[in-house]
Amino acid sequence: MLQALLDFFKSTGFYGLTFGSITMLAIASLLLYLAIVKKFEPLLLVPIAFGVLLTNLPFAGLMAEPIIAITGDMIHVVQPGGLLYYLYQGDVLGIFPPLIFMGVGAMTDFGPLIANPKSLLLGAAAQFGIFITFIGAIASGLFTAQQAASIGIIGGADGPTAIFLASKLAPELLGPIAIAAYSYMALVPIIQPPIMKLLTTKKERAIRMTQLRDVSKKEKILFPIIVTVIVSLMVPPAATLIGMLMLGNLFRECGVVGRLEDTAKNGLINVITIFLGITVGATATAEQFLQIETLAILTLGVTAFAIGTASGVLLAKLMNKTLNMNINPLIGSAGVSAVPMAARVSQVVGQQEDPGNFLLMHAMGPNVAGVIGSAVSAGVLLSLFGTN
Amino acid sequence: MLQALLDFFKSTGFYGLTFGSITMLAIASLLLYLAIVKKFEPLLLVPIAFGVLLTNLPFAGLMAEPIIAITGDMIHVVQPGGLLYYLYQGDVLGIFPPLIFMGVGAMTDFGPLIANPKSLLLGAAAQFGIFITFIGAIASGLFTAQQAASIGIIGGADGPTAIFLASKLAPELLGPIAIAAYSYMALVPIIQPPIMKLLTTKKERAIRMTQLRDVSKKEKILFPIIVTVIVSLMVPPAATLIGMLMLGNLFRECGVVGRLEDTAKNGLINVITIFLGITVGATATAEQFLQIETLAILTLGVTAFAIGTASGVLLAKLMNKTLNMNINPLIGSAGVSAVPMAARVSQVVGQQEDPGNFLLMHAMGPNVAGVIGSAVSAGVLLSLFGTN
Amino acid sequence: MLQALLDFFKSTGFYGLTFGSITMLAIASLLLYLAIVKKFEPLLLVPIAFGVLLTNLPFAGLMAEPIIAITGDMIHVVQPGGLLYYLYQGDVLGIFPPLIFMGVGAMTDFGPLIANPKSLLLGAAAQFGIFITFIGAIASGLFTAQQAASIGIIGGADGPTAIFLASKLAPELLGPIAIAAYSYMALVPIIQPPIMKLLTTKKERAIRMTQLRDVSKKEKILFPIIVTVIVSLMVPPAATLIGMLMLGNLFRECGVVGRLEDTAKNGLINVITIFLGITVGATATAEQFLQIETLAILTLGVTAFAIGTASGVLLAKLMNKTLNMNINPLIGSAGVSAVPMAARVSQVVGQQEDPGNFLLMHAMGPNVAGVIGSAVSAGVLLSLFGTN
Amino acid sequence: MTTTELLATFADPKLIHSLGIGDKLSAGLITTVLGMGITFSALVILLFIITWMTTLLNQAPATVPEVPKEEAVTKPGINTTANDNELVAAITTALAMTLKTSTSNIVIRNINKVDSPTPNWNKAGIIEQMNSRF
Amino acid sequence: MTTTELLATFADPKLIHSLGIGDKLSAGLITTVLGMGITFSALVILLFIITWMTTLLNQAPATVPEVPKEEAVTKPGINTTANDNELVAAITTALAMTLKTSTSNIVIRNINKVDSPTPNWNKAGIIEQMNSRF
Amino acid sequence: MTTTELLATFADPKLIHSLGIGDKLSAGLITTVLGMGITFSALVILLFIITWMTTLLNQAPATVPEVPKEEAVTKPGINTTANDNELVAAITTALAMTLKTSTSNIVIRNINKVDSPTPNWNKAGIIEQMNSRF
Ligand code: NA
Ligand code: NA
Ligand code: NA
Repeated sequence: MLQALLDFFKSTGFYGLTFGSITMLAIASLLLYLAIVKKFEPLLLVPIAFGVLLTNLPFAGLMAEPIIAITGDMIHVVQPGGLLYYLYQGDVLGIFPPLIFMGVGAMTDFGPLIANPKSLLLGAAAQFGIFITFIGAIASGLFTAQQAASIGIIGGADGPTAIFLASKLAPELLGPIAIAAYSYMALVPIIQPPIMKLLTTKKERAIRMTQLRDVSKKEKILFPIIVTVIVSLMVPPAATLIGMLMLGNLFRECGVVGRLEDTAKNGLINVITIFLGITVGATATAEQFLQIETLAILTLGVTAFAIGTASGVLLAKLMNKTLNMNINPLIGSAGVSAVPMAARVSQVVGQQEDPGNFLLMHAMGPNVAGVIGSAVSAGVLLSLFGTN
Repeated sequence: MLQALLDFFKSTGFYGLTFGSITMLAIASLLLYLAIVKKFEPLLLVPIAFGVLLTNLPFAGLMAEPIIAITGDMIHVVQPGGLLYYLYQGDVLGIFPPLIFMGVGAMTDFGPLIANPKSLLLGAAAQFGIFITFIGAIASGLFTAQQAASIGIIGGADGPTAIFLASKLAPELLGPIAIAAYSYMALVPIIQPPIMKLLTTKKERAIRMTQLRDVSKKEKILFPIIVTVIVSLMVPPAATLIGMLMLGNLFRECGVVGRLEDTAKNGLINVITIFLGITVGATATAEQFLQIETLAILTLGVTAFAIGTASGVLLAKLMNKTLNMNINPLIGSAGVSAVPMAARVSQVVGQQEDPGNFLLMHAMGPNVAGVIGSAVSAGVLLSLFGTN
Repeated sequence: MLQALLDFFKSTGFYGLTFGSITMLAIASLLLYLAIVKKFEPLLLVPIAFGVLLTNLPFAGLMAEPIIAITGDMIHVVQPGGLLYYLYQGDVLGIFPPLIFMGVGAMTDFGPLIANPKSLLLGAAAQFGIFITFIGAIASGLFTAQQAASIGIIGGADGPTAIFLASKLAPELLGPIAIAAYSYMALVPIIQPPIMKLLTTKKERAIRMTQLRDVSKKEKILFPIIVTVIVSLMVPPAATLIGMLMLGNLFRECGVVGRLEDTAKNGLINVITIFLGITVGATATAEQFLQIETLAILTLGVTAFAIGTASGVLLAKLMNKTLNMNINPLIGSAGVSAVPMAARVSQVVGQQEDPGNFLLMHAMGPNVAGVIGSAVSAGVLLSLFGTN
Repeated sequence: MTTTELLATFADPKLIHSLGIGDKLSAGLITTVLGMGITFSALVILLFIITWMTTLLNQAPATVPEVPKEEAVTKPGINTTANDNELVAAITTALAMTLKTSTSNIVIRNINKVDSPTPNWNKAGIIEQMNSRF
Repeated sequence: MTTTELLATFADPKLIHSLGIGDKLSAGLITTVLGMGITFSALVILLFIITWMTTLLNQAPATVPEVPKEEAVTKPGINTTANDNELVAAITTALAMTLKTSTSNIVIRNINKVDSPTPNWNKAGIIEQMNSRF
Repeated sequence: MTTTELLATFADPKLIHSLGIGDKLSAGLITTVLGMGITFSALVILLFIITWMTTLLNQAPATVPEVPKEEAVTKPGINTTANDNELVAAITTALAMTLKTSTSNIVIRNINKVDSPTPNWNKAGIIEQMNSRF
């Protein structure tokens, strides 16, 4: 009886607790605090944090791989895997991020971008952070090119793109990369303003832009089709992300499939957000997460955000000077995506100079262009460093 | 550097564009036009058309098969497949069509059929188009029996049934068959009226039918159970389609599982419609679609619709003459299913003769009977030509 | 031709009907009657009953396993399995029950339990039925320890827990166990009152309890996190069920992820309820179900309920006497879970003594504690008798 | 070649091309006869059974259909009482909250339910949610 | 080592460690130039095509955009008639039910539709549900 | 046979039949003791921790619980300002559209928010949608 009790104690999680797993439980609690009390991207941080919690409970086995036996033409499951192992297949097989993008497309109004297509340039410039960070990661000597690319993409400020790329190039870093990406996206209102103010003059920040024209329904319908075809022809590995983003947007704009639009942007995206969040969090086990690499990723990630912000602002200034345009450079920073937070930051920083200046809609152009931009950059990285 | 650029160009989709893929992109645009501007079955044609688009973008690899390695008792994914490859498993494994049928069942009121069970005969007669087209496809010498059966089923005018059968008997023809089925279903208001007028006299078209009796809740609850048991015993391979159709209907009629009814006919069917639509479209690659067989399928498909329409009308006339009934033969054409379009066509053609004649509810009987009828015929074809 | 007709007849289900399959069809009808007319747990009994119906239609093959061929590194599907076979994977791989628990968590208010944590003791006591029944099943000589554990868990009065444990320990008994669990949960208002009255005095049944204090939002947010950590550390195999239950509850209480809460407790749980219901029913084939073991399971199951009820009531009485508390022992019976039926029974039986006595909220404490209790007991059984 | 052999050859995608056009058409005709025959048979049988069912159900319109409905409402008597009592409890609680007094000071003796078309278990929010729990 | 070889080595997780820091940084720079170059090219091409599209579409603001809209409404004439007639049917039925007379005794000659912002097929519940069926 | 051996044999579906009824019942009893023991222990530990938590949380009802709430509202100051300013922007835009004048001609100096029970980020449709984007 005593022996049985002792055996049982050895099977409890208390027996398996390590300093690492306790640290991870503390990190999970911190993330929950940020998500719930500080309201930092709660829709993703709550599931991610809970995933971190669950995966670091010793012996719980939620990410356990199944044990199978192959005899002749039969595949027999000897012992099923853990719940999160199965849900995680949606990440590693690259299924969940594009489906989230479909929902994002169904929520996104590309009107401001169509009204002012030059926003696309700002959306491109902001991806500079991705590549400079890539070089930084390479220079650190800690990472392979695949890992460095996955770290750089944090600068794209787009959760699904980061997860899509990391799951294909460096699944072993998925946890820290996803956590860094979503944390920094939540911190955009803190990271961006100092950089924006440093790089602009008072006068530039007060520039008022001409009101955006109305965009016709027909333009909005043609836009997703054109973007899909052009981007996919230029960068085929970006087709999955861009294609699904644009399919969702077509559902939204075509006006004849309201049922599908509704499902894409509500029921479906919610389910996948839950699954993706928990499983991405569940990759952050103590052994994987408590590494010097994680610290490097966190440092490089915030650098990527900063450089992206700066690049967008600087290109806007350049366009003003060389092309004689009238762009408030504050909307350049919105090109990092982090929709819609970055656009809101442009608005707020602008109004600190001139309370009557409404940059929000102008900033939405580079903001949504940044989503396309980082998907394109992800496609380039995939084609350079992917196995396909 | 130049070499790298050249290498990169070779990896772009532009390099891979062929006459075939450009043609398919044009066809995708045409389908989008029909779906969005002409409003032809947009709920399925929008996803199908977008699937055609995505699958014909060179090197995008959305339908790429995964590469796996088997070592001992481990199955290891070397390279994940494309997004649409995974979603497509729901089609080839026969999972999506029955789930769509569950939603259809939850939407369908079988009351008019229960009130006038003789509609079942008209729903059976209209399946004649399936088998005559089958013989035509065989006679063309282009097709195997399995392929001919899958082509014939287009005449059943039921998308999920056509996809279910084609995915089991002739998956290589799934794309053209699905596109033909949904296009012709959308064209029912153009295909049917001339045939209906040709085969009926002015006097017949003006026949007024006696009002349908009310159907009690109990009859409506027993109906799906009885149909499931009887049809599944008669034609076991039809059990999956009919069973799920009737389960959905039972959810609807039993009145105690409103949550499940709602999910079956909204959230679930929408998600599956998206997945099924894109992936069915994605089977229509240039190599598969731009074949003489596709032209034959399109021709045979419209023939099937025409013969089905005629058979329904003629049986209604025969019933009037031999059984001394008072059936307006215009409701016979509704037996091809294409719910509710075909029933509406009966109504409209009838009112062209006599504006005070309301055939809609009378036509709904054969219309929903046609759904059962074509599922039964599909079951017979499966049992004759399937591997099981 | 005649030969073909004869061949065809041999392929009809009529040819395959046996006494067993007819009996099962009758049982399916009985379950449908109970679900629809008697409104016994219709949300699960309607799908379960329809699953029983479908699986016992000869040759319909809805649960047919796929035939695959393995050649080198390719796995090729020679013939797809039946629809229900694929959906059933969600049961055998242990995916569906925890997801249902997530939805349950999103629906459950643990406030009454936090306000009166001593309810946890009653929730623990009621699990006694599980283990006494386990011994009974062992004593019968008919069952292995794994099967006996799966039968005992019926006394936990929690459908998902029962299905989770049975699918891991004794999948061959899943059908009868699930049917017994849900039937007895529906019969709680008939099973419990006589036992409750037998074990209590008139005076005890009239005890009025002090009103529960309000529980703050912060307590409600911390509760699911604490329960997850503590229970998972104590009994790691319970982590999946408890973790998902508490994640759903955290969605509900944290107030910042309304979208996810809504999806967890509506769209997602409904879809999974349909799939789980049909497939659990589909395991009840004539060969598996019409066995002496099924009769034993039904008898042992009701015993488990009765013992659980009694244990809860007796512990409440004991707490009154030894700890000088003021607990109405009628709320002890609610510890078996069967939320919220058992709590309602406490309320009703209490009001038969004193119509002004409102025990409902007091009984909700042990009621939801019983959910945790049976998940813990299931974890213990998994760790003793599971393969992991 | 017997009909069975013909159909077997016809159904084999690898062998069908060995058949002449005549054989193929014969097989096609047999398929059509079988297919339409079975489709008609199935739906005719359905027609008879449904007609028979509706006749049975509508024979005694005033008595038979009513019984099970009443049964459903009254048989699980404890349940109905439960619902009523819960309703009382819920209303009492609401009143108490409004009046800021303790629940136990109020006793509602009876409530006359006004029939509503929604199902019984849907009436009060809390009861609905409880019922939707499983 | 050519650029191609360098990039190939760089892209191979097993070989990258054989590269010196200088080679790695060169490869990183090439990646950056390629990456930003292609990202900019793609978005610039998009910029031109979208500008060109909007110019085309907005050239003749009064005539071109209107045409297909009208087409969509009027071309499938039978369908529109159908909708109108169904509306008539639905209203007739409702009236009949209210008046407790048979449908065939009432004829509604015409109905003036009041435009509503919802899509056409969404107007009547039954029609909507029918259309959402596939 | 030690307890460990007995339980191991008992837990093996292939070996359990080698046990006598007495051994089986002993193993069953051990299982029960272990099972109920652990179930009770787990819930008792929960009981203590929850009691301890609620004591902690409710010790200083007036000060401690309020702080983080306020913090959440005021700390990310830029964000709050953002929301207010956006609200101003949204209202200005709406007014401008009504008055058919350009937005830049109107300046709203201040808006007194009326507290509403919905979460902050849910107030304006556009802001809600933006927040629900990720
Ligand atoms: Na971006
Ligand atoms: Na049909
Ligand atoms: Na329980």
